Amino acid sequence: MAKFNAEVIIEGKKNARDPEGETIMRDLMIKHGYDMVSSVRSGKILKITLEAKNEKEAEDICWNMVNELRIYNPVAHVCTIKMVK
Amino acid sequence: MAKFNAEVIIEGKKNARDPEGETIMRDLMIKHGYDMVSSVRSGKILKITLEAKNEKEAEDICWNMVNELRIYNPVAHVCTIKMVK
Amino acid sequence: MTQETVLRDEINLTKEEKEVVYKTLNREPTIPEAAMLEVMNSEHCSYKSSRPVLPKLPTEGPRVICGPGEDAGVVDIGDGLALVFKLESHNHPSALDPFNGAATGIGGIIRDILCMGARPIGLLDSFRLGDLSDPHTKWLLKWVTKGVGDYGNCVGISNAGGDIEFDPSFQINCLINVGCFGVMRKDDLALSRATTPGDKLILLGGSTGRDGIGGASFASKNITEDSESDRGAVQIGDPYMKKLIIEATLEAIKAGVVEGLKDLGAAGVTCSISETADAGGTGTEIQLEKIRIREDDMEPWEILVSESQERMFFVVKPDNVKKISKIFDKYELPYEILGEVTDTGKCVVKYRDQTIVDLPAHLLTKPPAADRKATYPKYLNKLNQKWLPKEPKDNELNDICRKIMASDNMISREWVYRQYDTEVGLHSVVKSGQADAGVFRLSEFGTKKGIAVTFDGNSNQCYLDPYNGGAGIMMEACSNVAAVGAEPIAMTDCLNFGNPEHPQVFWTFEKVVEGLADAAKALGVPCVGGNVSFYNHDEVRDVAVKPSPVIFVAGLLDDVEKAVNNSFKSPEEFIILIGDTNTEIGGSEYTKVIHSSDDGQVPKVDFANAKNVLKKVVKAVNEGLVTSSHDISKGGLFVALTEMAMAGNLGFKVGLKRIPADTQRSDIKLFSETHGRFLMTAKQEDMDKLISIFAEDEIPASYIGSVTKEKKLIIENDENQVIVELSIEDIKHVWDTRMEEEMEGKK
Amino acid sequence: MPMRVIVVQFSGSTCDRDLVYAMKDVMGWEVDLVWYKEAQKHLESYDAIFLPGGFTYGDHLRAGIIAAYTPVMDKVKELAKEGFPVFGICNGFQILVESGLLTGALIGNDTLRFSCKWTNLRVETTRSAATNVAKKGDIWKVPIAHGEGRYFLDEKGLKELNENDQVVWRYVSDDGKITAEGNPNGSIENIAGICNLEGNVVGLMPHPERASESILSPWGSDHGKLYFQSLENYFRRG
Ligand SMILES: Nc1ncnc2c1ncn2[C@@H]1O[C@H](COP(=O)(O)OP(=O)(O)O)[C@@H](O)[C@H]1O
Ligand SMILES: [Mg+2]
Repeated sequence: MAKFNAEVIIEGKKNARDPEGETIMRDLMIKHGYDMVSSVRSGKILKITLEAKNEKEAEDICWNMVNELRIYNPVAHVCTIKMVK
Repeated sequence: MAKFNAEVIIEGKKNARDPEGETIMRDLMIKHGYDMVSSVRSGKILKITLEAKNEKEAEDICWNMVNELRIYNPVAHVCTIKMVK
Repeated sequence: MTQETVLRDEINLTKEEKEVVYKTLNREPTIPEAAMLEVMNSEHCSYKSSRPVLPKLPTEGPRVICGPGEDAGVVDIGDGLALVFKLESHNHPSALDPFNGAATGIGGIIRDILCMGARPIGLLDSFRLGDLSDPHTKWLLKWVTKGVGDYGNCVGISNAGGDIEFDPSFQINCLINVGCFGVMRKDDLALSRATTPGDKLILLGGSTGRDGIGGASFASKNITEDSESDRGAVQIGDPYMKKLIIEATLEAIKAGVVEGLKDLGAAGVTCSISETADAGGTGTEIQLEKIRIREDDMEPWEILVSESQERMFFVVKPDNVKKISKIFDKYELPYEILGEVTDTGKCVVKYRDQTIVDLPAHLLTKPPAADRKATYPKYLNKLNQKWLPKEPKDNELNDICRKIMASDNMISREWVYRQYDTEVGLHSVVKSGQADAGVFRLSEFGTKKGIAVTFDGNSNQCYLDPYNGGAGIMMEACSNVAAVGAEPIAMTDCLNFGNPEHPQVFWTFEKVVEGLADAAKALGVPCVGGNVSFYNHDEVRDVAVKPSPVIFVAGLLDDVEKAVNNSFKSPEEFIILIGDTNTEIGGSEYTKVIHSSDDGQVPKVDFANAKNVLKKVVKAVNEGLVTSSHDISKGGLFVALTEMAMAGNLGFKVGLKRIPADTQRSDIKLFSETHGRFLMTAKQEDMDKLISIFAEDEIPASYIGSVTKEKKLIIENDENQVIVELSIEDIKHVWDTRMEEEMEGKK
Repeated sequence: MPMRVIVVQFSGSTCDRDLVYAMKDVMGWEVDLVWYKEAQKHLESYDAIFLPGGFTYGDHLRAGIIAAYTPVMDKVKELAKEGFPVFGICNGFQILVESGLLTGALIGNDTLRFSCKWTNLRVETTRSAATNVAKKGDIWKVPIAHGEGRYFLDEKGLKELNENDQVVWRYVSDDGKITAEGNPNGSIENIAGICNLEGNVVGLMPHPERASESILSPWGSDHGKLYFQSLENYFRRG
């Protein structure tokens, strides 16, 4: 068994408004000079450390977990998982 | 000019408590059988799309932006910025 | 002991403090002992500067059950019930990390109430910040509000009020004070003491980490840069765990299994094991490795002084340990038995079979006081108390009124208190923003009585005239609770000042305390506790904060249904002004906002009549003769009238001619901040009775005008000419929205 | 016979005692407040199950999610599917959504802030157990207190919700209109409370228990009582 690190990112679906991202965009515009920024989306990240036989298994466990425990609400969120070193 | 995507991650300092991560791990994951999980840290993520001459410039703009808007408080948080494809 | 010790010149104590330590011990302290002594001798824990001054405050009264010296004041409110309340500062942590600083401030003050055995039911908060338009101020305000809100909302304790002042002296070193109150059956009173040797010492709650460790001076030299950044990590509050601790603690008290109870705040475990031993006349012995630590490499001294949040310390009879563990287990709260009470008078700490601490408890709890010098501050010489501004022309008054209503210190605080749950608990009858004081009913505790609570401060007046400023805030806070119909019964204070080693600062401290004390005596309102925060000094600009006492006054209503708020109720009702108006505009909003001046006479409390006025106000409200009531304070008569009109969505027409005053100047009648004045509205048929209540004591009660249906503010001068005519809607719009616009970046 | 109901007390519940007070002291019902670990044994013996408001588990991850995964909720779900009446207020509504008993999601307010204020609720249907003494279009003054109360559902889901008459309350402005100004948190179509298809599971973000006595209301109203009276009526009729 070895330790693995996973990053679970939960963000709003494209069709749900993201007031936080919008506010940051607005603040940027007020502060000027940031018109190169075309979008800001906010989300939540969980950094998880877990034991598994290998990376593949670790990732599978994470996917099972986020689905089974509704770490994200599929009505409103999308979820991605990245294994990191 | 080209489009770049950046991920800004804001989390608590390494040794600071993270009651949210602790609760998610203890009351949700472990109680539902995911006892291979040994740590959960919660944080915030901003996904930014912006135009810049090159990746280096894009990253610099993001750093300026998070500092100027005080997106994080260096006393309490660490902030990392990753350029992604 | 075979422990490594700390040399005399390595320990950060004053000469006198060292003297006491070495004389008592007759040896060099060990490293953990030195750390414990340093923290317990700190200003924050030892009150070394303030201790000689605080006894000026009156602390006795028939209702007082616990005065200063316990974690919170306790007063008898009848029906077998007691009110517990306390106020505390969290200034320095909040200036650096406003969110966690304010949140853990709330966490700490809740613990103070809980550890007396009471269920905390209400919170108050006071902010002192730089100018609102400043970006740094906005950043602080945004996050302290969120800190107070997130913590209080999550533990389910309702907000009952607070106050905010904006002034450039708080630009960097902001002041964040928080208060909490709770109610309990008198029999449930729990004290922070360990009276019986053999009783067990239990630590409940969160694990212990390096949070809030200042870094003892002798130890810091060995620390590499890397560890420095992790050390003294900011304290993170955990309101969810706090909620469970509250329920578990109250359940344990109810089950009768708690002998002594102490919260862990400043100085953590050190404070708990020494104060409970000293107060109980016993000793304590603990096994340090029993404490759950969060970081493997913590040194024993760090564990002893850590200020990690969400921990409580219990003294329990051996026979009851099983019962109390069952309660803790129900809430899945971790705990451990650290050791037990002894009869040695000492605090002994063992670690891996070695004794690492062996100190007399009183050496920790009763360090020597410091002898501070006080000298008259130079800046006061420059002030001219006789100064009066040039009288404005009548046609300038509309503008002046508008400016005052839109100023930082006048505008609505709704943006802040909307973020607080003001309803949870079903207690709040008069809510934040509805009156001078918050009113809570106590039906949950089986009585129809009510509690009125208020925070008050006036840093500007305390700066310009510390004595009268101090007396003034006491009068004003008591007026706040009287205005809603409650008799003021006790107060607790939080004294925020600069560096006490600066004699001119210390002088202002002494004068403020004298002013508070004299007013408290005149009003018959005892001080049952408090807190002192020194060293509020902005190093960068080298300025101290203005002297900023904040006081928390609690009042009692016999029948909570009699409480009134400050909104006009219906047109045609009469407006009555209680009290005389004097030419007292020093430190007033008018002087500050319109004339940018520090000159003028700061309002003085009329000690001889103060108590009577309040008594009569309370009587008038309780006899049901008034439909609304408001005390006159910041901004004077004009602001008080306007606030009542805006709250009721009605107008008024008032004549200045009928105002008893020592002047004929309209501006002074409108904006003077003379204490002991109230505005009340009454139905025509109740007028005679109302006026006669005040006439008994020769207190002026003057009819000055009426409420109008037309939503206009109309004020006539002594010649019955209209000098102010404004639309309520216009004024209200700016007053309502300015803070939100500033905070939401719409400005 | 008075109503007999159970209020499930979760770890970190904050409005549990308030709800008990409103139903017991104001309404005169028999109410048991039961710790979640013990609650599942007794649920069926009551007339209805209440999930109280406030917070649970510190609202970590998302309000209501951790409570939704407690064993007692497995039992609640079973009973609800058999038609047993289940009511969620505020956090209770969030738990109902997170446990799949009600559709949609409750996400962070569009103000980005926690908000405690009195709102106007317009009764959209009297079919639900919690509105049957009201008239359609009635306006109740009831306060909210939440940070995550923005109701969200995709278009298809919304269409069904509306067609099936499952929207029970909407936030409206003082004059009874569905406007942005009357919407305190950005909820889609101003939705404040919904029920399931059968009508036996009802969730509401605002707190009727805080609006059941005139002394607690700035308006001197007690509209929250209508919520409880509706339930009484529903049960009396059987
Ligand atoms: N300004 C003050 N006026 C009156 N009593 C005070 C004042 N400051 C502190 N005290 C009292 O001194 C005691 C110690 O205060 P403190 O160390 O703040 O207690 P704790 O750390 O438990 O909150 C308390 O009982 C407090 O009420
Ligand atoms: Mg304390």
